[in-house]
Amino acid sequence: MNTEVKIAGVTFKNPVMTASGTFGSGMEYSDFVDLNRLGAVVTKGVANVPWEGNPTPRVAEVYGGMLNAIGLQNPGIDVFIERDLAFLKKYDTNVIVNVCGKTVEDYLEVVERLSDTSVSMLEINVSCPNVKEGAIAFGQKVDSLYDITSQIKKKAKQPVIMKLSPNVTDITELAKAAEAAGADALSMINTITGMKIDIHRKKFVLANKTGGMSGPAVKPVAVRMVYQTVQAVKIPIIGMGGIGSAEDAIEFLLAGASAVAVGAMNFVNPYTTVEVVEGIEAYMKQYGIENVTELVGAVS
Amino acid sequence: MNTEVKIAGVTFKNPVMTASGTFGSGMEYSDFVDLNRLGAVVTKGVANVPWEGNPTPRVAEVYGGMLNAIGLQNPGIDVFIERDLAFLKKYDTNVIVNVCGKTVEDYLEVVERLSDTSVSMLEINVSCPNVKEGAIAFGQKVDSLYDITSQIKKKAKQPVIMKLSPNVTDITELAKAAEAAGADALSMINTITGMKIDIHRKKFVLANKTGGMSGPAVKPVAVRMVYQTVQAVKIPIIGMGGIGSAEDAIEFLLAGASAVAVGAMNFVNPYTTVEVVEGIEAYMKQYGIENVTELVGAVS
Amino acid sequence: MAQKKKVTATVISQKQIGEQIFDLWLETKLAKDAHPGQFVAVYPRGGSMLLPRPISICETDREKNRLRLVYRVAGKGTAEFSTCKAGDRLDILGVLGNGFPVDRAKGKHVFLMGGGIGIPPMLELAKAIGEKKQILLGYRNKDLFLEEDLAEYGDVYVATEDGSVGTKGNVMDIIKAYSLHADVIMACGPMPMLRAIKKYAAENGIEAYISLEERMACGVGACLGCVCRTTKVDAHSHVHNARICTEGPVFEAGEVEL
Amino acid sequence: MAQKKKVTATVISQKQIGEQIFDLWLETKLAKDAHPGQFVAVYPRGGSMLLPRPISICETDREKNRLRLVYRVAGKGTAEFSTCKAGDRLDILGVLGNGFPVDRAKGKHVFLMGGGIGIPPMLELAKAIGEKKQILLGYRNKDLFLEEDLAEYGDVYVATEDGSVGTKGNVMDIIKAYSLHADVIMACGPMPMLRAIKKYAAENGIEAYISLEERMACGVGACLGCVCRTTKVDAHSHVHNARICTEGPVFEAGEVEL
Ligand SMILES: Cc1cc2nc3c(=O)[nH]c(=O)nc-3n(C[C@H](O)[C@H](O)[C@H](O)COP(=O)(O)OP(=O)(O)OC[C@H]3O[C@@H](n4cnc5c(N)ncnc54)[C@H](O)[C@@H]3O)c2cc1C
Ligand SMILES: Cc1cc2nc3c(=O)[nH]c(=O)nc-3n(C[C@H](O)[C@H](O)[C@H](O)COP(=O)(O)OP(=O)(O)OC[C@H]3O[C@@H](n4cnc5c(N)ncnc54)[C@H](O)[C@@H]3O)c2cc1C
Ligand SMILES: Cc1cc2nc3c(=O)[nH]c(=O)nc-3n(C[C@H](O)[C@H](O)[C@H](O)COP(=O)(O)O)c2cc1C
Ligand SMILES: Cc1cc2nc3c(=O)[nH]c(=O)nc-3n(C[C@H](O)[C@H](O)[C@H](O)COP(=O)(O)O)c2cc1C
Ligand code: FES
Ligand code: FES
Repeated sequence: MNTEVKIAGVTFKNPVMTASGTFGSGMEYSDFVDLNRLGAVVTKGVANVPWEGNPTPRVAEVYGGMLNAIGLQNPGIDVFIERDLAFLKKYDTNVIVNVCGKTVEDYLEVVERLSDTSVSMLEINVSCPNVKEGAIAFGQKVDSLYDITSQIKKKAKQPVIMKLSPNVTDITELAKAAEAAGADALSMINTITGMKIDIHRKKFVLANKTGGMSGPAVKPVAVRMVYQTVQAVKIPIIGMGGIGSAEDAIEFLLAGASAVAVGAMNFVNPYTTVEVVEGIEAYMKQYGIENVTELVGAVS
Repeated sequence: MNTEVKIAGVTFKNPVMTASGTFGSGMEYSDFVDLNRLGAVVTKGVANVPWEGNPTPRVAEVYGGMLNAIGLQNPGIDVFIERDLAFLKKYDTNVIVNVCGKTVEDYLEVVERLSDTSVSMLEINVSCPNVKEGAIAFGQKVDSLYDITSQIKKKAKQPVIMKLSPNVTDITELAKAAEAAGADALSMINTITGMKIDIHRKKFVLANKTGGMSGPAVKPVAVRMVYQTVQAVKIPIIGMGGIGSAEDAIEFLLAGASAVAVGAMNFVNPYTTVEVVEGIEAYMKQYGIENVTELVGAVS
Repeated sequence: MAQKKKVTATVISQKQIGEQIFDLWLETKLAKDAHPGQFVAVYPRGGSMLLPRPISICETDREKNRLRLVYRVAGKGTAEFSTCKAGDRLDILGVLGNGFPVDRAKGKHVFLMGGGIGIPPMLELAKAIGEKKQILLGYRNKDLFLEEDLAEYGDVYVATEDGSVGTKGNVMDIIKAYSLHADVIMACGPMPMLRAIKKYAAENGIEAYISLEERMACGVGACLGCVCRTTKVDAHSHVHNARICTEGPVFEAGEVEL
Repeated sequence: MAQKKKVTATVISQKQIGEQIFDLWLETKLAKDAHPGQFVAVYPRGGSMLLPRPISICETDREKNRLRLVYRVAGKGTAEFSTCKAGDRLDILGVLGNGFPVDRAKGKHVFLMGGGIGIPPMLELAKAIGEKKQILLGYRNKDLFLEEDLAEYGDVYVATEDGSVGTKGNVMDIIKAYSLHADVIMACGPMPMLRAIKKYAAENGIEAYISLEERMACGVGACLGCVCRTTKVDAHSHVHNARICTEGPVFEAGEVEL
């Protein structure tokens, strides 16, 4: 049985990754999960300089999921390389760094700083709904997405994953723009913008008013977008949105995702990632599937 | 205590309606609910001629909600007026007719046929994701939405509600176009396009592949869109998406909706609509609120 | 027809009577309104599953206000039901749909045909039909259920797919094997079986009533989720679709396309 | 620090000990690792609520592997917990956070100050601190809880907002009323109380440790949901934010902005 997948020339021992921002730098979950078991650890978004993020409350529970408005708090690329990358190097897994910025230059600076590190891929976050500048502004318009993608591709030494926002009319248009600009892969979906109001205090529950929704509640939207995008582009897709079990992960693979990531469900069950790896193996065994790649896009 | 609201000159005894397509023509739930207790009954979408709808399976359960791909099956405007409107006339409640079509002419024909009936308002469905022609095609582009809205406004004898799709990058752009074209009110949200795959059969669960997601899982997205749109337009908004309790309904009112509609949760609890009416009254009593309109947009 | 209601029923007893097959007795006033072939919809508890699961009425005890449901664990909802113990409470919606036309059996020679998890509704039906009747049951293997209950009300014939008990094959093979004849058929079971019955009934000029299944949301005719194709324009929908939850689940075989 | 785990605990007993206040004993191996001021996160059952609820450790019985949680019903999750009966199972994540620095009490005169639902963690803390200590408790009204348990470990002073028992007012009013003095304060309670303590400690040169609350998602430092503002750049985050679930929930009052 072979669970290996290849994305943009990078080999992953299995198609299960962590979703950016939900797994810290890996350290936080190493009490629960052997990081060597994962296809990749995708880190929290990192910028050229430290970011404070948004005021609290930053998280809220919603039916079947949660809202977050962390606002990309991060210690900046220097500390990240020195401390977090150093920690992750000890493990036999791919490291994918999620990159954020307020301006194109911010992104480029991070990309360049990472060029001589051992990270396997870069994931460019142009889809965070929780910061005013940058991020989602780049990810909702075809032109600006094309532009930032091609600029990053010029500098990047590692393959580039563009992380797409679901808060768009037609995600395939954005996907095609990223592909045309040279993106090596896509990841989707980032969070869907939502809001929660405390009816007794008549106040927004989040200090930021809106937050990004994730968790099982968004899975059908994510699966649909992955499926639609697979029909529209040739580059591989990393699927995420509500994955909490091997069944969920397999749904994304069948829809056409080459790999998957576990996000908010880590908070619900810190063992989720490894359970997904084991569950995919069990499913392959049950149905006599030799290569996990046979599942990719196999829905009909 | 006064629960009356006014929308485009029409008076509703309370702000609680049914969401189109989830309450049949009212008859189906009259075993459970006294229709006289409702602000309005909003009927299933009706076209100029009978529509067969999509093949089955047409519905699927998802985490905290459901997908539907009914495809606007309806008996056509003649039977609708003769049978369904005749039934609804017996009740002391407003009737809002949801109108669908494949071409602008289809819509106009239905609008004209309803002009000499007693219906209180028309709700124009330009946001159904489950039919290939018409519907959502009109609702995702500013130009076509403007166009269809102004053509309908020219013929309509009753106030016109444009029902907006959440499957867009910026719902306020669409809302502004509808307002500019003369819409009297907006309703939102219609369903969010989703997909479910049966991993054991490797098949789409719905015959239509995709379906519209609704239920509690979509509420945060709906509340956010209502809030954003209230900031962008002056016309009143009817809010819906996942409402299953008075608490949910009040969240929409606080976000700025002038009225609310109960959709998929009717299927979960057929008494929901009346329980929402009673729950809003209880909340008003608890907090000493005289007029339900005081709640509208009162979040801060 | 009795008014539909959503009520909270109390579990009287539950036992496993086959591989993944459970036998559940509920106490609820709905029992009084239930007719053979009708169904109730049972709500899962806990919030991630919202829609009620349609389950046919297997048997009623009107005096004690009891309803018997026999079901197979097919997914998460039924798996959850299978954990219920005496005293637990379950919300149910009912009574739904139109049952079998028991009257049509008057003075006729009747087959009741049940395949797999289509067998349960045959029990209440067998009790309701006074006529002499032959009860044809199809199972996968020797893991039979309800055949003893049914034997009290007619002559039971069993077929198993693997041939481990009775006739090898399905209910149609029983007809052949024993050269049985009927004027009226009432049946519930998997689609291939219903297709075979429809064909057999048409070819032999037999009146046949079959119970259909489809994914449901509302269960009460409002959502138009659960339709089947009809041969003629349906009186309610005005298209070639009838709602299984409302016009069905039992249809005259000739009325529907399978 | 002990390894964090998600485990299934068994409910030993639960009783209501005040208006909306519940006293829950769980059996779990986590009890062995628990220190005063640390917390566990309790998962609601059923699928609509997913995130675990942080609850402070009120008391441990290490020999019997038991953990005591005392909580107020504040919403849907805690309402659900309050229905648990002996034998039920609850998933919990723990042990989380850094507790009170018990060592800092050595040879010092200590106040333990608890307000409302901030009182529970004071019990395990009172047991852990050998020194003579004064325990200042603030309640809304005469509906007291845990004050008898606490009285075994120190001198208990009570304040109530409505004045129905003890000093009228809050824990700060007790200090005034009895002219009490301390070298070290350890406290948990509502934000206004913590602000008052921070100010009082700063003005009087007292070392103060306070336990903070914030909405949490992961509970283990991964999501950055639960931060508080710090006066200096935090060593982990490299900005003026510290994670309450990981660097806290207990902070030296001077380190944080309230
Ligand atoms: C009129 C009618 C009567 C029925 N009577 C019985 C009975 O007496 N005994 C019995 O064991 N089963 C019966 N079924 C089938 C039963 O409804 C399904 O097995 C059950 O809904 C599966 O639910 P689940 O949550 O376990 O499966 P899941 O697959 O997890 O369910 C997901 C969704 O699909 C729906 N669904 C799945 N399978 C079916 C199906 N076959 N038919 C309709 N909806 C389905 C569920 O209701 C739910 O909404 C009947 C179905 C219908 C329509
Ligand atoms: C470190 C820490 C220790 C705590 N110790 C105790 C204790 O010993 N006893 C006790 O009664 N309460 C304690 N709380 C508060 C307790 O966590 C909340 O009352 C509880 O989470 C409310 O959950 P709910 O589902 O009932 O309320 P809901 O309002 O329905 O919860 C919705 C969401 O908001 C979160 N939330 C709501 N209120 C709070 C809050 N005050 N703090 C953090 N998250 C909140 C919930 O965890 C949940 O994710 C503690 C909080 C923290 C952070
Ligand atoms: C608390 C939190 C923080 C997140 N931070 C980031 C981030 O820094 N960069 C990013 O690209 N996505 C971020 N995301 C989005 C996730 O990586 C993922 O795309 C999304 O949550 C959907 O997956 P899920 O439903 O499994 O959580 C964050 C999500 C959560 C819940
Ligand atoms: C089964 C079903 C059928 C629907 N049919 C229509 C329709 O005919 N016209 C329309 O405008 N919206 C239709 N809708 C959308 C609802 O009116 C509503 O906008 C949506 O479901 C969100 O509300 P909810 O989450 O409360 O269901 C339908 C929804 C469902 C679930
Ligand atoms: S299930 Fe809704 S119409 Fe039948
Ligand atoms: S709750 Fe996630 S960092 Fe504290």
